[in-house]
Amino acid sequence: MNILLEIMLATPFIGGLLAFIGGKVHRWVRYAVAVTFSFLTLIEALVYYNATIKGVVWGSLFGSKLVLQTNPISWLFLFIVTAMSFLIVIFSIGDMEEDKIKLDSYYMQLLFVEGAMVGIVLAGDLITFFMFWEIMSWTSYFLIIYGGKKSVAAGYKYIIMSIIGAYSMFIAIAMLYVKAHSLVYADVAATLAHSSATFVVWTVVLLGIGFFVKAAVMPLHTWLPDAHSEAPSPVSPLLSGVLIKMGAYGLFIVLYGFLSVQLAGNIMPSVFSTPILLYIIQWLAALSIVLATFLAIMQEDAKRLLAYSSISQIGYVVLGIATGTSLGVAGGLFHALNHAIFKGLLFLAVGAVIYRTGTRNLSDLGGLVKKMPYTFTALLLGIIALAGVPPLNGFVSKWMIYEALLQKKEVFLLIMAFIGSTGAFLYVYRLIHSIFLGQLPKKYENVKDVPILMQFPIWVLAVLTIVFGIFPGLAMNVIVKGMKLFGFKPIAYTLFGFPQGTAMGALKVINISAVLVVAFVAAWVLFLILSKSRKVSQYDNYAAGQVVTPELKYNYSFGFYMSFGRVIKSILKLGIERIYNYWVDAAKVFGDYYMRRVYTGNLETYNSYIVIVVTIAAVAILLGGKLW
Amino acid sequence: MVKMILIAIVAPLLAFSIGLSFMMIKRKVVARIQRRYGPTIIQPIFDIMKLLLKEDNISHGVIFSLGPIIAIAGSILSVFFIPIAGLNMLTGSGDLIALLYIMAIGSLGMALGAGDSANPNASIGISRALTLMFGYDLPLVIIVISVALQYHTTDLSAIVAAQANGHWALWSLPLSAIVGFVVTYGALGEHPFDIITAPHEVATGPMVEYGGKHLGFLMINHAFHLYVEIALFVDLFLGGASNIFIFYIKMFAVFFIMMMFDEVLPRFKIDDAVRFFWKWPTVVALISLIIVLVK
Amino acid sequence: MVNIANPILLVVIPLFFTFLIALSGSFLKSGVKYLPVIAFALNLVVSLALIPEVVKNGMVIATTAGFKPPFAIDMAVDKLGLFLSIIASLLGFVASVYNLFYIDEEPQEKFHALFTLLVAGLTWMIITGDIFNLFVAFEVTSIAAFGLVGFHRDKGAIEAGFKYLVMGSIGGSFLLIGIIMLYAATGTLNIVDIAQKTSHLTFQQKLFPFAMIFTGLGIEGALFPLNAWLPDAHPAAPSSVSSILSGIMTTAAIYAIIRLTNTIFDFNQIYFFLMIFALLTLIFGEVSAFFQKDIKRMLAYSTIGQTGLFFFAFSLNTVNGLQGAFMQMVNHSLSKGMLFLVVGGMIMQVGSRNIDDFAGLGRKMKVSSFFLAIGAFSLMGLPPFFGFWSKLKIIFAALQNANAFLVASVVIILLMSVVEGAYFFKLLQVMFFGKQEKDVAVKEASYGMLFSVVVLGTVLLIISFYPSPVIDFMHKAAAEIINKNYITLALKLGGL
Amino acid sequence: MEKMTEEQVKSIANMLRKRSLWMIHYCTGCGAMELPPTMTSRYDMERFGLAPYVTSRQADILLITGYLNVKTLRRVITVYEQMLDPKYVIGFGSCTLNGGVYWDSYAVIKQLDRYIPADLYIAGCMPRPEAVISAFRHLMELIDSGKADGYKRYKRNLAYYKENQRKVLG
Amino acid sequence: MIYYVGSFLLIALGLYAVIIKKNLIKILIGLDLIASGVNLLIISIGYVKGGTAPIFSRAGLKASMMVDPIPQALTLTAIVIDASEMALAVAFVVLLYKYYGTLDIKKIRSLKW
Repeated sequence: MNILLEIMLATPFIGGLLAFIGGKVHRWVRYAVAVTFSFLTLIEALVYYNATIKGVVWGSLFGSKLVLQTNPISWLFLFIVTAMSFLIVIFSIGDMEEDKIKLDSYYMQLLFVEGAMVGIVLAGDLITFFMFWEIMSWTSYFLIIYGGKKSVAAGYKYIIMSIIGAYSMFIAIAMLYVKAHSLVYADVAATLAHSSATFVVWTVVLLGIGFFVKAAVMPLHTWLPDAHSEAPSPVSPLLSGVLIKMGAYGLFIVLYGFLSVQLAGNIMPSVFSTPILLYIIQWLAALSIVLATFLAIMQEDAKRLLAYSSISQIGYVVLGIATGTSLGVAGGLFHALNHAIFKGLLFLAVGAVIYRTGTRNLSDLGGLVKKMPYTFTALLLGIIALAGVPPLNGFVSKWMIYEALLQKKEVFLLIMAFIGSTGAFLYVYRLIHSIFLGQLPKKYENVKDVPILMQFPIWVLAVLTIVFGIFPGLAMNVIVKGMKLFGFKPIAYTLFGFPQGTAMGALKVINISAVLVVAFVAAWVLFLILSKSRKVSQYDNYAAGQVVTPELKYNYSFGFYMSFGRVIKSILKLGIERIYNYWVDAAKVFGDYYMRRVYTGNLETYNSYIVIVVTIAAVAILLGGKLW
Repeated sequence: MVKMILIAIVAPLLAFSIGLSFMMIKRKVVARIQRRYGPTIIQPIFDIMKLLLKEDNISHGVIFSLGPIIAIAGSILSVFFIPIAGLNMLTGSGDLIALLYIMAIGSLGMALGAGDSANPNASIGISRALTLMFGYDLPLVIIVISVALQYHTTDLSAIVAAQANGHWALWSLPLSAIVGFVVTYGALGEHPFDIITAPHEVATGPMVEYGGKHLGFLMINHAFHLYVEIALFVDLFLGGASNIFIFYIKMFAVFFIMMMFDEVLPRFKIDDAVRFFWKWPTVVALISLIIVLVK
Repeated sequence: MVNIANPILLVVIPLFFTFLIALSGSFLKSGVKYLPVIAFALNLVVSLALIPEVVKNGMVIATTAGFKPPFAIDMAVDKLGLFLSIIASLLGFVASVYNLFYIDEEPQEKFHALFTLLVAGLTWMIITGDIFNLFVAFEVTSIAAFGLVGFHRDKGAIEAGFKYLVMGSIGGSFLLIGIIMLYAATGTLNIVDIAQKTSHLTFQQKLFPFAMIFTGLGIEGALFPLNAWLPDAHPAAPSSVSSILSGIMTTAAIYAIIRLTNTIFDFNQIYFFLMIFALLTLIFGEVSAFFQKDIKRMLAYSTIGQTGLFFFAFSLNTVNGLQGAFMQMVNHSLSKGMLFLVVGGMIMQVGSRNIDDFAGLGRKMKVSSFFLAIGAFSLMGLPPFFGFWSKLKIIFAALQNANAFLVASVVIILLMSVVEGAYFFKLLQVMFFGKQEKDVAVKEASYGMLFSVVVLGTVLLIISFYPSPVIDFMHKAAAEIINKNYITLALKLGGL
Repeated sequence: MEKMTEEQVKSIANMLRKRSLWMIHYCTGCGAMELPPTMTSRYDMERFGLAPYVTSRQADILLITGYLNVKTLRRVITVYEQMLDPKYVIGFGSCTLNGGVYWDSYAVIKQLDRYIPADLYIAGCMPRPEAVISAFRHLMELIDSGKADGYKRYKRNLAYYKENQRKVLG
Repeated sequence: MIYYVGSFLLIALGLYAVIIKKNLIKILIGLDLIASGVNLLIISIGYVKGGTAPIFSRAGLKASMMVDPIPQALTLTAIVIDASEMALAVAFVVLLYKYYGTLDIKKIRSLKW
């Protein structure tokens, strides 16, 4: 049984190599191999449902054991990784066309990223974790830059920020290694339990920077909008749905696997009964919720909009995880799952639209609901889930986070979380409106819905939004069981929601949805009784008597929230990215300047360097080996 | 079981009739404020019936038709989560926070349908509606949080119960109540926040392409909407009621005061409306919230 | 049966072939190019044959001319020397195979003679047990390198060669001064013998020769600010030569510094200064590399940076640090050697050294660019390549007894790694995803050239995926050096 | 029985329709001047359930307030066709009857009824608000008795109307 | 002692020439001066005042009176190396003059940064 853990880790890597080799034979061999191996990984992952395995040693390095493990929390993320990867592989077959771009290594990279993420989730020690973390970074970099010319710059930004984040983690890991000489999670936890507060804080902060870069929490998010929007359509959901969750997973492991709320509370002051470190994380998360929402509202590019939305939603995940209460952490973890589902769905659906229309500029699209009804319906479910409207899944997890914050009386964070959710209405509506509603441009009159290979993953995810929305207990089974292992008090839950007492109110999603369905049916019946309506063309439209012709663009989609933009102008001006760019430019100028002063190309200068060194040495000798 | 079904049928009808009665009264009262005679008291019924009985209806597509239906379904759904007169209905299945989002279902459906009408006026109207919603949501959530913290629960029926015997939140949280009153204007799209439908600018906004039975449905939905928003205010701040008449009286009082201001106010520009909501109501609500926190 | 496990052969064989090439050039004509291949194949066999001996005894010592040390010149191969000499032989072999297809310029016999001499000198420098021999090997290497850098005889090559020559000969003079001061103080030239006699010397007496030797070797070993010749010379040289220069020469020079510092000059005060040198080298190398448009120049600056990195690890003066330094040396030699070979093939196809002209090569020269990516990843220290393990070790070692300065240095190292990532990824993205504007007919490099690349790449991949033998070996080697086992072993085996 | 019920439904519907007439706020000529007093406090047409509405989809009455030139006619036809059945047209002022003072203008159409079916005309230049209200009352009676069937005529004689429209509009 | 001072003066002079002089040939002369200084240094280390050549076959010669032979061997080696280096350098200078038409080191800086 335990050997399967290593097999599972190896499966995607082997599959990737085989897909690469098989692709030389025929492209369908490549597809078959990729689908088979990603499906195998999914099956292997499902085997470990609710299992807890500790310490499968698979090697050792520098005296620290390399360990694999799994527990329900890992399983949750494992499920996200493997299921999403499987669906994305299927979608890729439909979406990535061989004749447009060369795909020699695309599936290899895809499976490698999957394998790396499986490795991260299964890692039982920090070296394994870090190793797979880095592998994930560079393999996903190659996936991002499959998206064409612009994506290269985006990928560059991504990989540089990833490396910075990873090295920040690296320092923390090295500090821990030096202190404990073992990086197995349990040993790390034991070490931190007996360390000074400064050490703990530094460790957590340095690790946290790494996770925050990947999870795109606000001051470190600047790679995400570019990378997510420029990446090829099937890669964006992988990045947004799965990859950034690794940051959340890492944060969870660090905060509750290594530290614990009690421990953190012992060594640092508390605010609102939260250790100050967690409180700061909460604020960062809340800021990214609000600011990213504002930015998402102002986007004109469908994928960029979704990318900013990802920042905002991952803010909820981090906010939930950082609350430190059972309800909040469970909500955060659940939201990670939900966000993977609905954001994956949205990116795939938008990918389907891009596949058919070739553009993701919102103001160029419109009216596609008549042409792509299935994609529309799926995307509708996705945005409802994203906006946190019952009865779909996004609502339940957000509700849990709100209640947890309310219980802790962290009202300002709660207000920000609420605002982000209301703002989500704005941008999701903008998305669906500009793509599917409004006037259909003439050039898209012959657009069809996407092929079944692309429909399938979209609809699987769409069904999952409903399933996890109405039956949150399914996910809670795993989460609550896993959290018990991390020392959390289990929360009470039912299959359909949460009874009174868990939070400050009760929730039973099945009732909401049942009443909604009944009310809907009643209204619909009334509607049908009345005289039938006749379908009119989109050009038969009120325009104060003006005759609308296809040549006339009679649509409102550019600058949809321009008036709102005026309200938040001062906030939009802040521009974290500009600050970064400023410093990078300054560093470049400085580097160039000194280089021109040092490597002048003049031999005399070079020779004088030798003399300077010798002189310094002579001075050192005269001073008896001391320069100061 | 029978009682449940009975409630399930009666509650929406009750809500509708209350809402409708407000619509009736409003037409008349507004006319009187404007020194007019005004229509007959049951004029809204004529309007709705006429619209429903139109011989010809147009549709721009399935979503266009679904819009009003989802809107009504969402409104009916929210009716069940607002306790009236001792009837708690579904408050055990979804608390105050859930209610805030349940109330959004109808708007979302409406927005979808309006969007499908392929008319830029509708799009502008929706854009304004959502922007305004973003605007008033900030003070709204703050006051909701204040009330929830005041009574240590988010269960609306518990909040109502805690306000029994005249211990209204209006007395304990007067600032929040004032803000809640202002927010209700925004939520109902009344003056000065009727920027969404502003007929002279965007030709009734989202409803621009709706006519016939669709428009009739939207008017029905408006009745529900009136009921939901005002009933929520009454439940939050005026302690609900033990029987339906007192509840109606309280609602009527709120609505009447609203109308008094309503018709004499001009219209905000949309960004000014947001700025307004994010300025004074937010500040006042925050003060109230801090008072609750400190207490 | 001749015992081929004799370190002297490592020097003698290539030297012999050097003369053979020079002599036979006139009548063998183009056939002369096969001679270096034979020489280094033999060398490789010899160095591999040394492995069991070294593993068994810890060291192999061979003496010349029938005298006993310290009067005779001796060759001492311990674990580290063995490893480096294997790499030197391997790189020499691979590069000479590469030369078969790469060098078509006349005079061929002079190139091959100098090339063989270069590698011979480097091997000599690594395995010698005598400091004057070190100087001679240094000068042999240098002169061969001067000639090879100027081999193309175009404007840039001549200028680079001249600058290198001036700086190199100044360096040689300083090295000689240092050696002679040591001789003056101890009266012997054998390293082990000196090591035993330096104990009574005062710190300043030791410091003076050290400073001179450090300056001399530092010029060759690309330590800032003595490395100004390097970014000129490496690009100017033919790529196979750059590969040797970058892969082995800096490593060998740093090896010599490590060997002498740890064996002869037994002082702790100096390491702090060395660390500053190392960090400066690192910073200036990496940052300058970032601004380069010329790919070989970029790689040359990168070499400076890498040197700084492993010199830093050495200057930690702990077993772990030294182990990290050795691992990084191995990584650097293999990766950078491979990169220069790959790039050489690409330059041949593209006809330009400008990075922008490399656009789209990833699709046309798949094998080459694949190995270039691997080499770059290994240098950046991305897992699962060997560079990751060495960087991990270096950082772990640096934080072992962390003080504020070390933590700051770690931050600098990692920052510079980011810069390194920045320029390597820039290169990769241009190669794999850039659009070629010029319409150049680009083919894959010839199989012979690919062979060399693939051999190095495979070795790199093998040690990447099975790092533990190398890591353990390096740990032992580092422990031996720190614990001065070199002296005890040499004494036991008659190295004195 | 079935027929009876249908009749009854129709009469109820007509009763409802006449109590709630929504007028599109589309002003073509100078006659629109007379509408503000009709709407506001002095005469308050809301008494009869009349209200100005904005879009063609929502309205029941199309009030042609004054002369129509060729350019406007195109818009008026579009608006009329966009309105939902049942819909009514009132020609307002002499211009809609015979061109009024513009009887010899090449750009003004003389007789509204040739292009869209008018249920009712209000004579006068200008008709007073009293006359307007009287016309509305009259229209209500027509609706109640089922005689206001302009929209049916339009459908029946569509070819005729289209032909006339085409002649003018080209 | 005078030898030491002399040799270091030579080295310093050579360094001065290498750094300050613009002419390539003068730089080479500087290099040669350094080399000579080093050679002088080596010789002077082995020098014993009043000593003789270290020829063991001559009888009655005390070891302490002999000049140390090793430095002399070293010097020979060093001279050979210097000579070959200088030859190479002169070849370079010839080629440089061909390409740049000047011997001014300030003008020969096409490789930089």
